[in-house]
Order: sequence, then C-alpha cells, then structure tokens
Amino acid sequence: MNIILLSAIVMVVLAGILGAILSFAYSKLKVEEDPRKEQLLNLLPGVNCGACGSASCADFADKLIKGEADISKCRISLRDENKVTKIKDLLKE
Amino acid sequence: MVKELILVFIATVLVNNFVLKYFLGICPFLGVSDKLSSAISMGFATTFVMTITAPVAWLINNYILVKFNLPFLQYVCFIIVIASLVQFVEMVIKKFFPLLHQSMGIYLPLITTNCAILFMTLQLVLKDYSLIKSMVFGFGAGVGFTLAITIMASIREELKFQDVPESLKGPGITLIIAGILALIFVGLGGLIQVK
Amino acid sequence: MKQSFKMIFSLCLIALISAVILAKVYMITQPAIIANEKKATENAIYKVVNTATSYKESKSGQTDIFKCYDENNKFCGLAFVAEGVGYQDLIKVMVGVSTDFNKILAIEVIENSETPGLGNKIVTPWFENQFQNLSLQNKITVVKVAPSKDSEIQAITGATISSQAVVDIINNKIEELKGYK
Amino acid sequence: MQRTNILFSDFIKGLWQQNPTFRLLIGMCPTLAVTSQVQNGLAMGLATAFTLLASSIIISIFRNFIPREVRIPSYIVIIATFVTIVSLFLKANFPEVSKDLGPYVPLIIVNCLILGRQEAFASKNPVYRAIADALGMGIGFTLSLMVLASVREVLGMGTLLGHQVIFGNFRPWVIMLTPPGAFLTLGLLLGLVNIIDKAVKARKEKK
Repeated sequence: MNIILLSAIVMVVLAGILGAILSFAYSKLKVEEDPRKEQLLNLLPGVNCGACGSASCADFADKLIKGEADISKCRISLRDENKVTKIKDLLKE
Repeated sequence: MVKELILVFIATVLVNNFVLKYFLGICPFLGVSDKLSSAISMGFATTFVMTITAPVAWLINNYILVKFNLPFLQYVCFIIVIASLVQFVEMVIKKFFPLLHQSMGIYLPLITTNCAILFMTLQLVLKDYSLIKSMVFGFGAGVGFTLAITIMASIREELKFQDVPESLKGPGITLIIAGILALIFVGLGGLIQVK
Repeated sequence: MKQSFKMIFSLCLIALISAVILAKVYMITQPAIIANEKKATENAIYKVVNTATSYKESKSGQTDIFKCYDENNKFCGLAFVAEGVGYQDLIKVMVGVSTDFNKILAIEVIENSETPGLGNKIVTPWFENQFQNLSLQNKITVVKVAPSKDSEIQAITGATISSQAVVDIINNKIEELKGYK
Repeated sequence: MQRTNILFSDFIKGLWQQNPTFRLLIGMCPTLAVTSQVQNGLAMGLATAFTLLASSIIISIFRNFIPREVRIPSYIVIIATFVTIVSLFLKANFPEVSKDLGPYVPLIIVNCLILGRQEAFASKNPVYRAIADALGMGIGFTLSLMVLASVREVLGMGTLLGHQVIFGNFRPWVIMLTPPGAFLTLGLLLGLVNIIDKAVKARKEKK
C-alpha cells in the first residue's frame, strides 16, 4: 500500500485513540480545584520543565498559592513582564 | 540471561549515567536539586515513569513502526503517545489516588519535556533491546538519574553555608560541581563492556 | 459533547497533516540517505583492499562479505565489517583479507566513540597500519612492547582496552567466517 | 513605526537580556552535549532555530483553533514533525554532521526552549511578533552554543572550525572534549556573563 496512505492511517488512528482517551478523561475525571489555580495555570507556561525547582507547573501553582515559592523562579515566564504582574495581582487577592 | 540484565543495569546506572555522561535531564537537575527531599521524590517519580515508558515505547516500535516499516514516524509516534498517556495517567491518579498524587503524581507532567525519557526510548530502539532488557534499561536510567540528583542535592544543601563567589551563585556553582562529579564518573568508565 | 469532538478532531487533523508531510519528505530524502551509506562503505572497502575497483556483495550467515575485483576483473580480496564493544561503546572495523583468507590486507576503524585523545587513537594510521600483511595462521595478540612475531601488534599507550577490543573484534569475526570459502 | 520597534525589541531580547542559555538557563541538554566542536554547535543551533521558527509560525497561525486541553500534545506533534524533517535533511545532505550530532537531534523536540516559547509567546501573539521572537531566541541560542563550542574546541583540540589555531608545542586539554569539560566550561562562562552584566549595570547607574 502506498507509504503516504499507510502512515496517514497509522497516525490518524493513533491520534484518534489518544484524543478519545483524553476527552473521556477531561469530561469524567474533572476534579474541583481552587479557581485561582485554574487562572494561574493559564498564565504559567505549562511546559513542566522543572527549572523552577518544582516538578510541574501545577505543583508550582500550588506553591505560589501557599506562598512557598516566588514567581521569579519560573524562568520562562520571566520574559513577559505584564504576565508576571498579572500573576502577582492574582496572588494578592 | 539474568547476568546480562544485571550488567545492563549497573552499566546504565554507573558507567553510562544519564545525567553525568549523556547530559540529560539537566533542567530538573539544576532546578530541583537544592532540596534533598524534593530531589529524592523527583528521582523516584522519574524512575517509576521511565520503567513504565520503556515497555510502551518498545511495544509502539515493534508493533507499529517495524511492522508497517515506517521508520520516519518514530519521533512523532513516541512523543504523541508519551504526551497523551502522561496527561491521562496524571488525571487518573489525581482523581482516584489524591494522596499518591501529592507525593508522586505531580512529577508526571515532567515526562513530556524531559530529555532523559525521550533519549531512553530512542536508545532502547537503537540498541534493539528485548522487552525485559528495555524495562531494566529504563529502570537503570531512572536510578542513575536519582543517584546523580541526590548526590548533587546533598552537596548543594551544604553549599548554603559556604561563601560562593557572587557571580557563581546558583547555576554557576552547580555546573562546576556537576563537572567534578562527571570527572569521578569518568573514572568508572570501562567498568563493564556491554552493548 | 461538542468540546470532546473538537479535541479529537484537532488532534487527528494535526496527526494526519504531519503524517502526510513526513511521508513525502521521507520519500524525497530516502534515495540520498541510502546513497550516502553505500558511498561510505564503498570508500572503506576500496581503502582496505586497495587494488580493488569493483565489488560484489554476498552473505555468509549474518555478515555481508564483499568480494573485490581489481581493474582486469581478477578476484583480489575480501572485505567485511566486524563490530563489537570497546572501552566506551560500539566499535566497527572494516577488514580486508587476502583471497585465501590467511593474510590481512588492511583494516579501517569506521565507527567508534572511544574516549577522545586516548581510546580514539585507534583511528590513527600508526595503529591501523600495524595490521597490514598480518598473518592469520594463529590469533592476533596485543603486546606492550615492539612486536616480535608476525601476528602481534603494539597497543596504544594508555589505551590498552581499546587496542585489545579492536583485536578481539577482528579475531572473533575471522573465527566466525572460517568456514566461508 | 510603533510596530517595528516592538518587533525590534522582541528580536533583541532574545540575544542578550533573555539569552536562552546564559540568562534563562533553558535548553541545556544539547548545549552541553554537542559543543565539543564549533561545526556541531552551529549545526545544532541552526536546527533548533529552524524548528523554533517554523513551529512558532504554525502555532501562532492556528493558536485559536487548537483547544486548550490538547494544546501540549498538539504543539509537541508539530515540533516533532519539523524535527524529523530537519533530521532527514541532515542525514541526506550532511551525513558526517548528522552522525556527530547523533542522538541529540531528536532531543530538540523536548528542548524546554522551544515548547516554552510556543506556550509562553507564540500561542498568545500574532504571527509577525512570533517570528521576531523566534528569530531572536534562535540566533541567541546559536550564538551562545558557538561561544561555548569555540572555547571547548580551541582548548580541547587547538583548532577552530577545523583549522589549526594554536601552534607551537601546545598540548590540547583533552578534558575539554569530555563531559566534565562541558560542565566546567559552562559553569565558568555563566560566572563570566554575570560579571559582565554587573559591570554594564554599574556603568549605566553612573550615567
């Protein structure tokens, strides 16, 4: 079978299965959380590179809310001054 | 057979250490290793994750890529499955095991952007290990990562009380210490000759 | 329900586009990649069997053996790749032997990742030329001092493991191909 | 006029104030691994810059169509596609460079620099800003790789881009080509960058 068709089928099937699993998980496994964490997660890069000392952005957001960590430790979002100020106001509330 | 597995394990932990010889997982290595407790839990989580990713990668490679002879899809297939599985497993653990999520689950998203894990999956395909050997290789890679990160964390905790030159504070001195550690691990080279 | 459909659809669309693009690029670059590999092996073959101008591939068990012919198409030697683990990682050696399999014409280390400055000295002409016209009657051995017998070679100072590894790799492959005629 | 100086500031940021290797300290794995020769450092830098630029353009064009929940897997697939294209291109046209870079080419996919840029910048700004930012970061990354690679190659082999640079009986520092050398050189370079930065700030205050 022509290689383009074969690779297209393999990838679409794979993406379909994974997409279905993810969408099922999003609808069924919703866990209620502190609303601020949701907003924080949208502001943080979400790259989970671990450079801030905590393992993932979600973990870093928890620490930010508890006040254990400081936004300056997240090196990627340092680039964006207005984002940093937005995060700081969010935490002040 | 078991002898071979032990050799592969020791070679991956000591001789071909993922952090100090192949420069992998440097972002978490620099970032997280200033506290021993978080270093250890990150090490265990990474080891756990590597041990389950290795067989998954082996299955994808043998039953999809090799069977349909599509070598060029290797990177895309591995990374899409790893990224999606990670998101799914993390949600499952967050929903059903909140306690486990607190200690280990938070490290799961780390897998998608961790060089060590992708490198490990590509190496076990390149060296075309069997399923069992791939798992031992993944487990050894994780233990090697944990070893390097815990040694570094304990040194850095001592470092807080030493006077480090102003400009080297933080990542600078960590890299220099990592250089000395790498020098020690070079001494272990040639300990075991295994493919 | 609409949200989950949108998720699956976008993931599949991206996967589809990427698969088609990759297949196309793979088909375009594949001939060039195969040509590169072929040229690399060819250069090595002509280096170890220097009188050869053409070669024919044949198999013995797992290994490919290249039968070499010189300009007036006379069978002038055999070449094959021997590989094994050295001090650090894999070492690949292209070995050229005489037609009657009892003398090494020359060798060339085509791939190694030994320690820079020490182990990777196995690639230097000084080390590789020692193997020229080495007799294969008995096993090749490594000595620290100047070689006396005609099946001995001198190890590189400070890299005995790598030198020994190259010799072992060649010995094992010669042993394996003993039956081939 | 106002638009061009935003673009210019986006571009310049990547070169110095927010240089990925020396200031943001992200994307360290390839930086340490392939910089034993300037040629490899340059190839890795350009490959990363191309992937960053290409995926920034695509992601910033489709930023509104990709649903929030599957954004990380989708971005990673786009980046992985471009990395595979680069890897096939290198194998076809520059076989020796591709062999030298070896297993580190696919690691561009999980390079925190690229995914970090997509998430933090490209997925929230229009295309022309994403291009300027990607160019700035890409070139900044390539330059820092070449600085590190030239230090290691000159000391480790006495050559620069293959040509003999140091003459006389100079015994090359073989350690520079091994992993410890990479860690030590980068650590000291970071210290140097901090010293230069402090000096520049001090002079600015004096003005």
